[in-house]
Amino acid sequence: MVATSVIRRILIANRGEIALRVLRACRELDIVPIAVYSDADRAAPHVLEADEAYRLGPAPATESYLRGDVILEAARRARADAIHPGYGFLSENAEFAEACERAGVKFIGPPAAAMRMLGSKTRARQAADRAGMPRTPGSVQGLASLDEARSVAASIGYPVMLKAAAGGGGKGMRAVFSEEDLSSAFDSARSEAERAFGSGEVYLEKLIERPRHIEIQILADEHGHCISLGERECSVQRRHQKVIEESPSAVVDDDLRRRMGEAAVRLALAAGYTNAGTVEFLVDQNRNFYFLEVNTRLQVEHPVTELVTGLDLVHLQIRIAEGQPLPFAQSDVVLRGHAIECRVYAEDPDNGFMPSPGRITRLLQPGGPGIREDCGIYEGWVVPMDYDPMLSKLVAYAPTRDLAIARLRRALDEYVIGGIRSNLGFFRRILRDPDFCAARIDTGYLDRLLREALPPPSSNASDAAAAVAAAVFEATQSAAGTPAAQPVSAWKAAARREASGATPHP
Amino acid sequence: MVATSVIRRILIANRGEIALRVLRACRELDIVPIAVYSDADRAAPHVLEADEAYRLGPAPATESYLRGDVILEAARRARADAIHPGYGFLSENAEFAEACERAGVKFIGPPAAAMRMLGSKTRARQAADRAGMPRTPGSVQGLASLDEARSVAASIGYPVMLKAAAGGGGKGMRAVFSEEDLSSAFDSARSEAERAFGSGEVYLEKLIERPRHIEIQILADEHGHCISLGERECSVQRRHQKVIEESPSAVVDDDLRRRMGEAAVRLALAAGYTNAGTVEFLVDQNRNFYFLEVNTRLQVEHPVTELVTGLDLVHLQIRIAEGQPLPFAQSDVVLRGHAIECRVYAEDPDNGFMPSPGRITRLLQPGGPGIREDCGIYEGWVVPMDYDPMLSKLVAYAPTRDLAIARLRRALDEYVIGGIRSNLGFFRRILRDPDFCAARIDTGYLDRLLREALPPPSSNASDAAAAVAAAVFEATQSAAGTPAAQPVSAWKAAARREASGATPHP
Amino acid sequence: MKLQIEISGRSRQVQIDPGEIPGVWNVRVDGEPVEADARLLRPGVLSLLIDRRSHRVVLDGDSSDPALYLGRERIAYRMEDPRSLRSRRRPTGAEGPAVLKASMPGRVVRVLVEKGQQVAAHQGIVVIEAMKMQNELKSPREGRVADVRAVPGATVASGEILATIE
Amino acid sequence: MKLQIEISGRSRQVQIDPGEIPGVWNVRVDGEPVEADARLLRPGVLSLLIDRRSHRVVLDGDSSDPALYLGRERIAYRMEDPRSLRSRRRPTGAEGPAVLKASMPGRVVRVLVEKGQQVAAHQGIVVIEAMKMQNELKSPREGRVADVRAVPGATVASGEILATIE
Repeated sequence: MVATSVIRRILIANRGEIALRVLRACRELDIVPIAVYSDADRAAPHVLEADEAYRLGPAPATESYLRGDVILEAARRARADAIHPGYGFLSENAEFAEACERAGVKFIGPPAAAMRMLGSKTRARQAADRAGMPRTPGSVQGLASLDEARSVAASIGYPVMLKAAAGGGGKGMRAVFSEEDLSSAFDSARSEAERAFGSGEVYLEKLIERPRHIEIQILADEHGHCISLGERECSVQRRHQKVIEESPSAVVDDDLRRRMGEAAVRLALAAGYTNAGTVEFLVDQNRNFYFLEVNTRLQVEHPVTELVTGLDLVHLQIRIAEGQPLPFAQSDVVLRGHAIECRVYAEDPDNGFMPSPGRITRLLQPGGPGIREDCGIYEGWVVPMDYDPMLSKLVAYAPTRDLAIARLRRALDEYVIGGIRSNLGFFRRILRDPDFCAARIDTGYLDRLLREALPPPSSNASDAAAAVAAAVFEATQSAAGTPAAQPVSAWKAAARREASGATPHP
Repeated sequence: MVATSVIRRILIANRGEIALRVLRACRELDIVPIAVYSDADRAAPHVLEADEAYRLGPAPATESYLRGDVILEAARRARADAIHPGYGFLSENAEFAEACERAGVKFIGPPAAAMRMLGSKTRARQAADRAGMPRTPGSVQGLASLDEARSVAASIGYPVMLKAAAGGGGKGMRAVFSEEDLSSAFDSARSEAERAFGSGEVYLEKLIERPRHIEIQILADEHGHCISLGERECSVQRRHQKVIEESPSAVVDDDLRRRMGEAAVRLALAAGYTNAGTVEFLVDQNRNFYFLEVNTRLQVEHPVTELVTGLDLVHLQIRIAEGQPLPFAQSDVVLRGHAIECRVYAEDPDNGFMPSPGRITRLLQPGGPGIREDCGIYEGWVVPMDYDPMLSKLVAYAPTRDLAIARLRRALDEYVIGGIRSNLGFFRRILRDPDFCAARIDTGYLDRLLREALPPPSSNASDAAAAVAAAVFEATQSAAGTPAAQPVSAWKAAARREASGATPHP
Repeated sequence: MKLQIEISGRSRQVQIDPGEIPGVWNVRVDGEPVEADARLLRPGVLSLLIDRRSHRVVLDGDSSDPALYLGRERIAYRMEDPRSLRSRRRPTGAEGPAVLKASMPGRVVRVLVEKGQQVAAHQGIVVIEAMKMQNELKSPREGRVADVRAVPGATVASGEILATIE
Repeated sequence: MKLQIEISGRSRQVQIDPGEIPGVWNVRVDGEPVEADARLLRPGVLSLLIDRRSHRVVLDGDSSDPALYLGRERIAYRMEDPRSLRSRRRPTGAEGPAVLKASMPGRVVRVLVEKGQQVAAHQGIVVIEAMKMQNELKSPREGRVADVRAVPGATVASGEILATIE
């Protein structure tokens, strides 16, 4: 038996919306939430809302949120019982998980051994084979040479996909459609993987045409129970990065859901996995599914699963980490309704999706029925340039997919983020696209949409109303003695202050 | 058969959070939402978010939101197909419903005849008898004289309750514990009813001791189908006004829910009721239920039902008004999880719950998992003194009642409304009260709590932190040349502007 | 700068000066040094770290009645000008004329007395209404109505003087 | 007051004067009268009613690049000073020196050229990074590096000049 031990103080080793997400779960369970922050994040919302906050170091992640030793020192000073890593940063770092255990602090996630087995894509493919899971044809080990790549590709047939074993985010990935392209693709995939992950190990698999990316959420306690919580459809991607996620998937019926769920649970049990995790699959046009990889942590897109199952995954993560058994069985898990999530980023879709850090001068947030926002910003916050561009996750829940889309459109229309550019308008476009609305999506869907011509710009009537509005701003504000807009870009001013060694907030 | 006719434009004959609630439902169903406003509400959020907006008249409700003729004229000019009355104002006015039908505008609510039958409490008691529903012993008609009151009271036994037939909000209501008190109670109840409702008709019923107020939500289409959507527990009341509502109730099991639901449906069908409605009951300490009254409209507290059923009542109201049949059957209605709602008011619990209109100088709103806010305010909005003090409805949803309470506490702690006083702190107190947490509540619960001593004020450590914070505000703002707080109460300034004939917003 | 701040009935002396790092202040409360790192997020909203404890502070009230929210808790305070401590005005006692102030912002519905009229203690003087609630303001003592400022239909602010009884 | 506002490539003349009712303006757009009722809810946020159509307007951008959100739609505009119309600066053409501007706010990661160096068109000049995305800025044309202002590690604003090629 596993001993249970109550967790009273959790250090949250993350920032942004996920740090707030975990912080809220702590409050709800009467656990003291402890924040850590870099110099860029002193005024960040997760610091504002925490009970205690510890400085880690300068802005770059390598000097702050990736410094496991500094984080453990903060945990010691804060007398934290446990560390929640969120996603990204140290969340899939087996060495850090081990260091936590050595320091007597519970790491809220799977054991380091399970993380190692499933964290490498080639080792995970081997584990999938042992668990009798379908996977794409191809190698289950790193390719030693171009010759080996040639022979594997020839045996499974083109097109094939080269992938980095340590990969993520589409880095070190190349689609190869014929043998003559293999050599250069092999070299570039290897060097990109080497640069991005410190390991040039690549493997090769059959390319599934127009696949859907569908993943299964699992939860495993430390008593050998593991259950699956339905699927998430994550096919709407840009450059292999998820943009919109939903649950359930339009192509997954009860039978397929059961089979994918059972396969995921089998793999997790075989790997000695505990806590929350996600098994990702590709699903082809004939609804065959193929194992893709495992994410050994909470996912960005976990809210859609929470909305359709009615459960709270972070609560359950914490209870599992305390050694408690899962409080329900597989048969208790029922999906109801439909949930869709948008990842709201500080990026400019009209300018090649360039990052758009800077001060949020104005923020109007959506609300009302069926809207959940997991937000990491506030009006006045200067979004730092040092971390990923995620601002917020906007999620809609409704009885049906059509109504969830309608609700999300409504919420997006209420939402205004001023001062920086965001991808809100891009979501409005996707959510009005006939293919998306009919769930005719696969992992190439969004790139195809982006090649289409943009919808026409503003109408003449809008332009006239805008002219009147601009005139009113000018008239009221010149009367008040201040110019219509801030005299200098808030961002520029902030950047200058930072460049001169001062912090963005006086 | 009822002909269906698509609704494309809805005039929302209301203001505040409910106007926004209906407006959002319109957007989600691709219906054009049209707002109306009084002079006090030109800058109100429901005007800001609508597609079109029509002025009704001066601030007093009798000159604006209660002017059915002016509203119908606006509907005509706006080419509205339908009018949604929200709650309050004209929502239970049978003459207005009839005037709408005459004008060829669909009134989204029950037919005038059903409204009339169920709107009067005495007639509703007669209807309940015909439908074979349990009700409290007592009269089913207005009392003609004190003698009649004496004889009814004698036959059912003291204590008894005098109530106004046209009543609501606790007006014209008197508990009478012995015959000697009956005479003065009879006179004062009659005159209060006369003043409040223009009708002095009162009736008398057996007083149920420590009752719970539990109500059943029903939905009836125009094809003769009626279903019930579980119960709401509304026992937490101050002066007969609901303060907190939840679903499900801790004392209602499946059998009681089924029996109360069947009784409510029977009454609705007997009255020819259509659209959304609520049948209110008292439940005594032995879980016997007694018919109380019917609310022939959408209730303030409908969100808790939406959260546990996963349905959208306003969507369904509109579909029913279009003549569509209910899209599901009674057996499809399943309650999942627990929802609790707080009615956030502009009132000062530390000063006898005095109203607190004025400018909202600062607004920090809660969010994240399981939180729904139906809000009618924004930062900068001047809450007018002319209407009820409701600012927002904060609702938490979670798998269990305990977690819903914990979540609501968490959300209340995130919530700051600055510039005016609100009852947020009062909710924090209730949600930490052992009796509330154990669901030991009845309609007298809150008055008992209010007689208890207040919890101790701020600690020494808080005071020191507050002193530092005050000093920082002073130091930063005197440096910037502006005083720490606004030089004059924003409210006072607004009030002066208004007194001088100008509108609160320049 | 040196400030005298009254909180919960107790006066505290706060010495506050900007530190070397912007946002970090040198603070002494009643002579005791306090490590305070305070960032203004936007006007009236402060993130305050004191010895690693994090506080969200929101300014409330106005200069005549200042308060702040420290997390969820509302704390009223009074900034005392050390030079004018002695000249602080006392609240009007029973000896002088008694003033009747509006207990809430609202609209005057009825004025129940006239200037010069003799009134009893607790006699109704003015009825004001706000948010569907009527509130009858009663005379604090027996006396003569020296002045009635309330005018039916007029808007009044909370604390505004409606009548004087002498 | 009379304003010249450029929107969607078209210049409009707007005459705007306060009306009798506060918030109601007398407006003419290109000479045509428009019934406009505009209330400032807080700085930069406007409720605008034009002929009973309701618009939520939020000011965005800054004075060098003004824009507003009309509902969900972002509309850039330019306030033209009628007196300075003729003196408007033209964008730098191909004839003069070409400037290389930052395409996003970020940090300079690498500078790939030196002052005085000869470069080809599309040759990489500077790499900037923000939010985990690196962006290599390339020379707009063949020429000589006249000036390099970018310094590795420095923070740059969007549109800031990083180098000049002549």
